[in-house]
Amino acid sequence: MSDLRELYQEVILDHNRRPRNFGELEPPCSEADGHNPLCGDQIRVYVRIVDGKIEKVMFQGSGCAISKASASMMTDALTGKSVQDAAKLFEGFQAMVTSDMDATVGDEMGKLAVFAGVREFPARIKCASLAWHTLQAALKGAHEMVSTE
Amino acid sequence: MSDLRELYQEVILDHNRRPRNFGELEPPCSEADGHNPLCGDQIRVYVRIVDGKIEKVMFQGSGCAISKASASMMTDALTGKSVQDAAKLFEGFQAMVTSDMDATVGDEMGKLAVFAGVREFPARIKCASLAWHTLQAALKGAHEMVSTE
Amino acid sequence: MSVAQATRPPKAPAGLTHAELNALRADFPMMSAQTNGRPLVYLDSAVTAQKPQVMIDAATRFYEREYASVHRGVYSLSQHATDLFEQARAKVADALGAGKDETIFVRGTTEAINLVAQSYGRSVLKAGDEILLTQMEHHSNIVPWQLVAEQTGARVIAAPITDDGEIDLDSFERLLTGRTRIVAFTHVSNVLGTVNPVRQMTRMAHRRGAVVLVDGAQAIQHLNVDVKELECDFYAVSAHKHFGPAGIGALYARRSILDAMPPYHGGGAMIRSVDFGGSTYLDGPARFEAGTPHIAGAIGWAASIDYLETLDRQRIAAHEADLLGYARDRLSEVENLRVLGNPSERVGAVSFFMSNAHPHDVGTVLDQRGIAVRAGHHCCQPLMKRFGLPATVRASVALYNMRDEIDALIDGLHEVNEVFG
Amino acid sequence: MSVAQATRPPKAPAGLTHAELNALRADFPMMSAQTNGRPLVYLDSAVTAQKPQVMIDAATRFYEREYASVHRGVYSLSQHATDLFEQARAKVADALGAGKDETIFVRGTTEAINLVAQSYGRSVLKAGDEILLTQMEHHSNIVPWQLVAEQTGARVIAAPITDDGEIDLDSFERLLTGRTRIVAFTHVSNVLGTVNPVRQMTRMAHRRGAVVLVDGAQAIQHLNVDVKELECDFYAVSAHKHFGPAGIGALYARRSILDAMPPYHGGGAMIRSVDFGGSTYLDGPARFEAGTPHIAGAIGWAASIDYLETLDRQRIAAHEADLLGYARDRLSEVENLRVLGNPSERVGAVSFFMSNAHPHDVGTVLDQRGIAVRAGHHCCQPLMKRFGLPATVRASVALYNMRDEIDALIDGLHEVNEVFG
Ligand SMILES: Cc1ncc(COP(=O)(O)O)c(C=O)c1O
Ligand SMILES: Cc1ncc(COP(=O)(O)O)c(C=O)c1O
Repeated sequence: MSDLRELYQEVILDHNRRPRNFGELEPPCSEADGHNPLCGDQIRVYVRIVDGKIEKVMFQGSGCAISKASASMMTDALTGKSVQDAAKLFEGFQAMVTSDMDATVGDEMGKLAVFAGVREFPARIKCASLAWHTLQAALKGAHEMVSTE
Repeated sequence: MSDLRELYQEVILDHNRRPRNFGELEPPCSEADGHNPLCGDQIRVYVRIVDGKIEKVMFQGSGCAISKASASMMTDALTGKSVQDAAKLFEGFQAMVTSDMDATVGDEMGKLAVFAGVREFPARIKCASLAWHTLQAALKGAHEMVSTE
Repeated sequence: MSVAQATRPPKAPAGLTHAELNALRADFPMMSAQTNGRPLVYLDSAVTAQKPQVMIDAATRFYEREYASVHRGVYSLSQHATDLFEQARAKVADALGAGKDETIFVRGTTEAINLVAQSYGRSVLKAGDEILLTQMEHHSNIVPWQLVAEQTGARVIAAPITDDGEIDLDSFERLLTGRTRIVAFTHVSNVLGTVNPVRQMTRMAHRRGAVVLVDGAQAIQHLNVDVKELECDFYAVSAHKHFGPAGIGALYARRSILDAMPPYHGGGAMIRSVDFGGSTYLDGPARFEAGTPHIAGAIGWAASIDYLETLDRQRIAAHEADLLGYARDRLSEVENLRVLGNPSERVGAVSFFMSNAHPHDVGTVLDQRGIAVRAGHHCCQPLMKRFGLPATVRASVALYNMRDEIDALIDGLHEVNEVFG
Repeated sequence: MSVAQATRPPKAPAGLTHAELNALRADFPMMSAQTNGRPLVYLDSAVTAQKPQVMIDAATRFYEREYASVHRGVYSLSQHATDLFEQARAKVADALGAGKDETIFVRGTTEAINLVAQSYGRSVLKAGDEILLTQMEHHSNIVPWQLVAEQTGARVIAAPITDDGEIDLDSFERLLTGRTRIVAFTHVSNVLGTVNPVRQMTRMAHRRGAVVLVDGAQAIQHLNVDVKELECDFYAVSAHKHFGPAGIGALYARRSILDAMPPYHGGGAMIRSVDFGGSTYLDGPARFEAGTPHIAGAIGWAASIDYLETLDRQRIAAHEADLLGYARDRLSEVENLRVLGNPSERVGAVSFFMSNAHPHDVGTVLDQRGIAVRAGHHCCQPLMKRFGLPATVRASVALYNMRDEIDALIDGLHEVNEVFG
């Protein structure tokens, strides 16, 4: 039960219920589709870059609380960031959710640190990182299909 | 060793070395091919029926001592027999090689009784009966391929 | 095993007593396994069934004391292995009501259907021909047909199902036309538990001259299968859903059709003769069994079948019906929960959806309590689409489950409501 | 197990000591089995290898304590099974020198070759194209090509071998033309034991733009396989010849080729999305692994590989070379006996023929003495034809055999001469 509460923290449940930046972003923008064949999660991420900065990022799709909250919080975290900073945050996020249970989480993760609880649920790591992988694909500019399986 | 001698009786070894009625029978005759895919034994049996009697039966092919001797002794046993008697002998032969080890062998089997030793070698039963199955096919008149596997 | 075959069948077949069920559970080592520090509550037998100890022991004994290949050697050890393997075939054939010369060993249901699609299907289908499926099929009974349709120019069509989760028989019959060459549908839905009226559907298809494949993956665990009574032409099963090993299954193919089918895989053990000028093939099941098979799999499966035969089928069925009915009732207590479909005949599985929590999250909450259920699309995306859902939670029961485990499930679902509000 | 990895490699790798060999034999339960009332002398490892206890135990443990399906569930038990399965893939990949994203689980070598023929072959071959094999191929590396040749109008051609039982490299090179699309040959001959110069042949084929499949069924038991060093495009193996379970094997497919290959079987676990309007497929090995796999098979195979890694490869190889050399020498003492071929590099197997006794009869005489050898065409009818024989006797050795067993074989062959005069 304590484990469960660590996974489903209030802020995650909140973003799940009321996802931010949810919907379609009008062009000009890049987009990519992400998919987790294990559970059927589907996501589309839109991103508009202006002068090397992420001006706006939005998402659409259906998925579990973890994947939806992760997508929502990602959009919050990235808006206004440079593409380089976004890449760094992506690396940090990946490292956090796949690291040892006891590893400390750096301050630079900010609110995203709530996803550290996912480490104890190996089956859910892919849910947490689906949006991030899809964003990476969108940043590459091509309309690609991404799979976490 | 005693088992082995029971399988490879002198008369079997003799027929293996000097098979009787070995070769091709000139038409008119029926023929059929037999095949044991496990060991690659190949046999062709020719039979000429005149007035419901087996006037002549011959065989060709390559195979182990048991299959060769069985074919050779079959040709000896069947020459001059009626088709009905041949069918009965076939049944008797099948029963003998597939029966319990202790079952007694009827007198009607004559010299063929030497094949009773095959009962203790389940892997070799098909060798002993290949020629007989092939003869059955030849008697049905069609040029069919018979397989004991 | 103590649930002995009753000498006099009880008047109204009752379920199992507590003591009988405990004895039966003791035959399955996984029934005393732990997960996440809790006793395992296994409600996922529709994915794969747990194994009786006797099946595990049979495979172990084979590797430790009797191991040799089959259809290869003239020595006694190999002959013995061949005998065990062929006895297993006879047992599987018997369990399906088929002849042993109509029973082909394959990896599982999926390979069985692919074999039919590629061997039978590819040789008969022409451009414009139709393959009729239903909306409730597993991907394994959809994609093989799409692949062969692409290769031949045939078309794949799906008959609709009702809101209750049953086949819409009128539409099914209407979709059967002179163009329909193959009809393939499941005996039991892996998502809804629906038991389809197989014989009726088979007769409709046969009247139109089509050949019928039945996907028996879910049926074999719960029903008395008899392919002759079902009148189908092909029937496909997996041993792992029948309390046997994974990696083996069987395809029943009516002998007259089997004989006319071209080879599937080429290789050892399926040939009569090989020559660079041209090869010839064996008759019967052997033609479709190239290469060294999963020998211990066949032997283990036979041991599971032997085990099942020590049980009283009627009372096991009554026990399973009781469990499923109980689950259905208790699920209706849970808030925010909707059960999918309401078929008049149902075995094994029940799927549901919660309006406040994604199936994946429900699965995780339950897993923390030691409860294993499946959450996802269950390899039935078209069926999910039909019901307008991305995924569902499915609980499935087998003969070793008990009411206490349903209670544990319900408690877990109440917790879902607590967490997700 | 006591034959530990040597910390310093011995200067000239010697075989095993008596004590080491006995300890090693104790790891394989079948080494103390009986047959026909005699201790089993198993000289048929080229058909299938016997199993170390650790491999049997790994499979048993999985069924008893960890059983769940893979790539299906979000619950911990299923996740754990998936981890075990994918770790096994990594281990198998490693044993082949391949990447895990280039390693497809199949039933065995036969299925691997059929998969390549049907997926890769069928998509690239056109009428007039040629598939080049050799005269020493196993039926499993002939018939799949004949089947796809029939389907596409391509032609199958075989490169000749010499009287010594080696590939005739000049002819092989000459037969490689602009029409050659696929070249498939065995790494090690299952009849002659010949080790083919794989890299040299692969380079010749690549120079002509052909793609190369190597049948590794016999090699994996005796040699250090490294597909990158061999430079081949496909490599096929069976676990059961590698001291693992029957019913599983692997296909290495170079990643760039694998990505371009169309699906093989359709079904669960290989799809990205399924819709009656059209389906899409996963990338990588998953695309070729439809349906529930032989999970315990993969896990057991990984345990065999772990076991093999505890042994000193060099000394095992020296031990095997000693056995084969000893067998070769002692066979020359036996009257009426002729050994087939005389390849400069040989592992595992030696085939012979007796002028006075059919191989089948030799097999029976030996079997009565507890000696298991293979008698027949060894699924190599074209090779038999090349040597003008209907069948041969083959003795094959693996790491657990000992000189005493070769002596037993020779005694048995003397008895054949007694019986058949
Ligand atoms: C209805 C149905 N068909 C086919 C399959 C595929 O079976 P397998 O994965 O054993 O090949 C399944 C199992 O998931 C199923 O439930
Ligand atoms: C050289 C060779 N290729 C292919 C095979 C076929 O292997 P499997 O029967 O495991 O598919 C064998 C084994 O008999 C073999 O020796």
